[in-house]
Amino acid sequence: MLKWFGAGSFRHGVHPPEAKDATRDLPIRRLPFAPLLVVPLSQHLGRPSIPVVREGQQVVRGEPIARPDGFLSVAMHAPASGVVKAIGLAPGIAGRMLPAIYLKPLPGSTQEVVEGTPCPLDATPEQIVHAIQEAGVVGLGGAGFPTHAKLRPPEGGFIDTLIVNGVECEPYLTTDHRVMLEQREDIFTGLRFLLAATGAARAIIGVEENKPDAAAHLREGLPEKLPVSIEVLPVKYPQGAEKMLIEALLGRRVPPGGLPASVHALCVNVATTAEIGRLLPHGRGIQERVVTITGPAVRHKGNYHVPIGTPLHFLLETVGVEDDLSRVFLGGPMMGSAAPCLDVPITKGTSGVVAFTERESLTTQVVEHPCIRCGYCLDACPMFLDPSQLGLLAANERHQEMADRHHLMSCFECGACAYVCPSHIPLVQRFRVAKAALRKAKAS
Amino acid sequence: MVGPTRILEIRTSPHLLSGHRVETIMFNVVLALLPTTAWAIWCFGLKALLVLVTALASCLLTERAACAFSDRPSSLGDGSVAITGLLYGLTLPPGLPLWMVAVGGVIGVAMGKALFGGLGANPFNPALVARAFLQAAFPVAMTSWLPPFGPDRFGSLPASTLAPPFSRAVVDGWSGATPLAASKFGGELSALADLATGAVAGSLGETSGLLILLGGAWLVARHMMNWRIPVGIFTVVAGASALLHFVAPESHAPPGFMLFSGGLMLGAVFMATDMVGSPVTGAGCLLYGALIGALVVVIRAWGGMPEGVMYAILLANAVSPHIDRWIRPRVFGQVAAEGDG
Amino acid sequence: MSTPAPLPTADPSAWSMARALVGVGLVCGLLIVFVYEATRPTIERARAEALRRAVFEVLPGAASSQSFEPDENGRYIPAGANSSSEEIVHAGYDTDGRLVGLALDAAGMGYQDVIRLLYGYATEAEAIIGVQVLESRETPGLGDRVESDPGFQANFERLDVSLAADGQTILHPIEVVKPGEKQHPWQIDGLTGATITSNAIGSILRVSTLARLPAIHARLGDFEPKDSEPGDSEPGDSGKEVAP
Amino acid sequence: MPDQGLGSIFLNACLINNFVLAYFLGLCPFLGVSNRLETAVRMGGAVSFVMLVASVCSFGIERVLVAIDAPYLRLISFIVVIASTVQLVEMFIRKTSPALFRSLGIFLPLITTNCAILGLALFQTNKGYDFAQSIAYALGAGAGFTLALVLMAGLREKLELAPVPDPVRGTALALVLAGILSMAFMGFAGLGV
Amino acid sequence: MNADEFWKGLWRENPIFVQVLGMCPALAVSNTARNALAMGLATLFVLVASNAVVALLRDFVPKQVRIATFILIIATFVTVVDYTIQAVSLELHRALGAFISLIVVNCLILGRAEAFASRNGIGRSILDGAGMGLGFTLALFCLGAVREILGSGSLFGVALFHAEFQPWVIMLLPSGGFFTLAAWLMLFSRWRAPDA
Repeated sequence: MLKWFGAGSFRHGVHPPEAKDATRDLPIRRLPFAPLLVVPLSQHLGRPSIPVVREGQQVVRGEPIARPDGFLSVAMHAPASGVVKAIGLAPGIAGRMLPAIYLKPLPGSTQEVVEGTPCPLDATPEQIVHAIQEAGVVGLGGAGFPTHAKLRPPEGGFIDTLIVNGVECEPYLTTDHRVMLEQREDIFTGLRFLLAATGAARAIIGVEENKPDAAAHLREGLPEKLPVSIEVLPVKYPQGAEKMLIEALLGRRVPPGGLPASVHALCVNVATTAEIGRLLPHGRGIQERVVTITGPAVRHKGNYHVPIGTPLHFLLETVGVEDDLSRVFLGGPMMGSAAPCLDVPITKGTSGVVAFTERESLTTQVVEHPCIRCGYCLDACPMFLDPSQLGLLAANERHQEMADRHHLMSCFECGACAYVCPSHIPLVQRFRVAKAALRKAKAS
Repeated sequence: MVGPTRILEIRTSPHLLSGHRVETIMFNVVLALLPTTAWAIWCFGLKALLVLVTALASCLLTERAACAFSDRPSSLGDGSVAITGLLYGLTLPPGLPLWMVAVGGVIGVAMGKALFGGLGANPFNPALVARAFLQAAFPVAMTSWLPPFGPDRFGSLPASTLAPPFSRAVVDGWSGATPLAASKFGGELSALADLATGAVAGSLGETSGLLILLGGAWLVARHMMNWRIPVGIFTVVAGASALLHFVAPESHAPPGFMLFSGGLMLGAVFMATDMVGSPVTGAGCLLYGALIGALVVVIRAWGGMPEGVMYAILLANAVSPHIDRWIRPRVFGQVAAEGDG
Repeated sequence: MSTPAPLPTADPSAWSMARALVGVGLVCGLLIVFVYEATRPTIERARAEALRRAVFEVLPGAASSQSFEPDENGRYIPAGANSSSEEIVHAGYDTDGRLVGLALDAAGMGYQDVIRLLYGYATEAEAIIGVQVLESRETPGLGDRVESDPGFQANFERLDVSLAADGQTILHPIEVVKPGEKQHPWQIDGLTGATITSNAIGSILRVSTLARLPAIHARLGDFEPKDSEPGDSEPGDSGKEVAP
Repeated sequence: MPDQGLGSIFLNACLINNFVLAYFLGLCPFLGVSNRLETAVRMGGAVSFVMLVASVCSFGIERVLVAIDAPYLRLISFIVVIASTVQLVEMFIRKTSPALFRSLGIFLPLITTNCAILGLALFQTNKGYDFAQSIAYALGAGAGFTLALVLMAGLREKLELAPVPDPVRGTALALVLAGILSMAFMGFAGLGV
Repeated sequence: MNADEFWKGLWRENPIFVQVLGMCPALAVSNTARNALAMGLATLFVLVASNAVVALLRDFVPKQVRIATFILIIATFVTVVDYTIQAVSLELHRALGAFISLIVVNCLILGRAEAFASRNGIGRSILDGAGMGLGFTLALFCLGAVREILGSGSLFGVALFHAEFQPWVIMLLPSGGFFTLAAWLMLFSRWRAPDA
């Protein structure tokens, strides 16, 4: 029982099938450039970046092609050497058209990356934060929050612990797993930058116990003077969520609506950390990321370095998919979104591509039943909400009541409730609709 | 091959579902009820079979008709009505006229469920609504008990079973008292072993406590039943009756008797745990169970009726929205002092 | 009373308000008193008749009755018409003017609500010889069978309530047994399916007989038709009435 | 009248012969304000309070009427005295405690002509309760009314989210719920024999 | 349309089935058709009489004391009815019990006095009272008939079925009253659905 409350794990949560075996042991490989890359200008939360290139301009791989628009925004870099074909709209993941830079790689484009001004390890925190922004680093776990924006402790507050999220609780995905195995030194370098930027005294890398090799590998190479420990956590979804991870590792609970900084902690994804360690010493920006491409419909499953902006259809063609492909998810199956079409490009937040065939589709042919108030969702919800009641209220469009009395805004859409719901009620979708309606009502 | 403009099926996350399905849950409840049902038929013979079949059929047909009437797709598939029918049948006395069984089935499903909007909307357990209706409508027939293991129980039927519709039930032969009635009005206690195995007079399903517990254990093991509800009920009933028995042994039965007699087992394990009518939180379920237990003891000890499980559960059903209102999970990270909105 | 108000209703004076209220109140009061006086004789006759019928019902053989109430010395004296004493006793006399028995009120909690009974006590036999339910809200078809069930009513053909030798208490207080298990004359055979109600009736009778019979029995002489001939008084003006 | 214990009278008025569920008294507020738990609680409180006032009043009136031998004025004086007392109480509350007035006061005028109040006055008189018994009866009746109202409000709030068929929605649904509650309350029959 | 004042109460604005007023007496004494009818007629009388008097006095009574006067008038007529029923049949009086007195607080009567009679002439008020009263009586009878037929197997005390008929006791109990009224309300809302 003690383990439930202390460091170990958070309460509630679910245990979806992990389905990581197919790719966990496959080293990261490189994917070729697509004939046309589509780099959306808004791959992060916040203001879209502002293009600094013209149509027809030639760019070199790694060269900045867009600059941040304000603090809550990051720079973009050319994922390949080539010509800017157009700056226009491209299909985004939510089905909407978003501004993007169309880049046609040159036929002989190499993997060579141009270097910028390196950021030294002994730079001031402000310099590091700025460098991270200029490197275009956003949370690679999927949320896409500009990393530099959360490094500064709040006014009057402080951060004592830096948490590196190597949990990767989403089923199917092995991106972070491979990064931990293959980019250990980058992670430690990144950690040094982050510790310097935040002023945190120590760092903890949290790894779920289904990745013992990663934990052991990190431990072995741990530099002596780095105040970093590696904690192995039991497997549970959604342990990768900031608040859950902080509770699991520190036993601190972030209050509703609060940030991790309010409990003096900061969470950074392990892949993001590695990327910082990889880019900053060379003054580079993000041009590619590690993506797990897997799922029953994929022939050559694996972990790939994928250039940002690679359209889904090219990616799937390259790895080969079954003919009866029916659904593709960007990110994991729990929190990722379904791709509306195969024109959608890989962005910085895309940690995985999971493709299903019609046969294997996990949620097709489900009939929605009325809520029978079984309470499974209450036992699943890591935020201790009452999804059952929220779902009923949502169905009756009582959105205000959901927010006022049932803490709708604490829901971070992990999907644990809908996962366990025996009535197959699309709870998360209803909550999203409700939140959108509330935002709209508030705005008007 | 993969075309760039291919439109895919869109659905919001999560894209994985656990194996839980309403149908599976309901199927398992039926499965858990089977030993009790089989034992009831073995104890009471042909009449029990007929009562159960009639109960099931009337409930299923009513649900089908209600669906047709309100232009809903048939909801027979979700299996919840089958449970209602089976549970309802198990609460009836073995010799009840079949026409009354059918009336109760129609009332239970129509009034206890369809009127409120079907599955998930019924605030009360439909099987108990049906039984309470019958108890109020035909009190004599509902309290005429036949002993188990009667001679020739598979070859003959009591006259009451086949009473023509709307006619009085002729109670023929021996009409036994249930152990509870015998204890309450006659001061006699049945042997615990008889109670546990079911060799006593009573409703079809209130005979064997052990088989009911077995079914309950199956459901608990499969996470398809909230164990807190029966535990709450058993704890309070055992505790309160132990206290009463200690204070006044001559007028109050010992806890073992209280637990295994009457409909307590069936009610606690299968009726009170009906997910729709019970609270959703763990603490709420414990409280709900405790409330049922307390009501059962109060009604049994001081009320006019020998048995109070049915009323206790119906009353607790009515209280359960309040329990859900008062006991809500405290949202993650909220400090206790802040209180609950 | 229908004179329209001369003042505009928009600005009523206190006077017009008072006039309206007092006027209406006065007329209403008059109407009520008138109806009350007009119907009172009929109602009282009907009430007396109902009571008498009940008394005759529980005292088979009685042809006339008179109500008594105890005075401050415990002596039973003929009761006034509007006496509401709870200790009231109705004596029943046969055609020859001999005391048949006494009818007593009793009440107690039943299954649903208070049950009110009238029971006939045969003074010589020292037994209850009839019970009539005056008021009950028992479950129709179940608890209310105590009024109609012939088997149950048979209990009260002669229910022994004889006093103990010292005259201070009942020798065998009334008890209710399970249906079909009556063995002694002081036992009541319970009613199948209406255990609570039959228990309640038994308990009401037991409590009432224990409490009242010893005292009444000690003063039996008060009820003997002394100087006044039974059956000669006017109906309605006292508790004493004639058989039709 | 038998000397019924005060507890027994309370239980009887509260559970066994619940004013709403067994006597159908006070159905208008029962059906009218049982949509929301909050109003239901406040209404229950207001009714209980007026019941207490009415009980005391009618006990006094009955004594007066017996003394002047005018039973025919019972009904008219009950209603007038209860109505005016409640009016006075309302004014008093408005003056002394605006908060209490806001929570209970707005219901008071509605309640004066409520059958549960007059019913209580008439029943306690018919049963011939003494002063303490009358108070117990009024408290029980008030508690029972509040209980029924609160249970009903909980059920109705829950059913607001359910797909109740249209012809049933509204009063008919409330009546069905009341009927089932009434059946459930039958379980209390015989308590305190 | 004078006739309309009368007919509306029977159907379109039926006090019980449509306006859902005066339910306490409707449910409490409708366990037999006879009681229901007696209660209905008593209410009808009070309604007509109070409507007539209120209409008569409508210019005489100032606004401030209107309700008080109405209650006085209604209470008077109820007392009259109470004693009349007692004189006619003690048994009926016992069956109806306190619910006769409770006619005073039947919202229907005060409602009609306030909403109609205090604004209309005596003729129209009487018609309105009669219509509403008959509608109330009709509804009460509908309830009482169903409850008595099922609950006792008889109508007006006359047995309708064979001797072996099993009465549905619940119909005589409070819960049966609730259910029967609910059923009638549902029926009515279905019947009226096309109008709405």
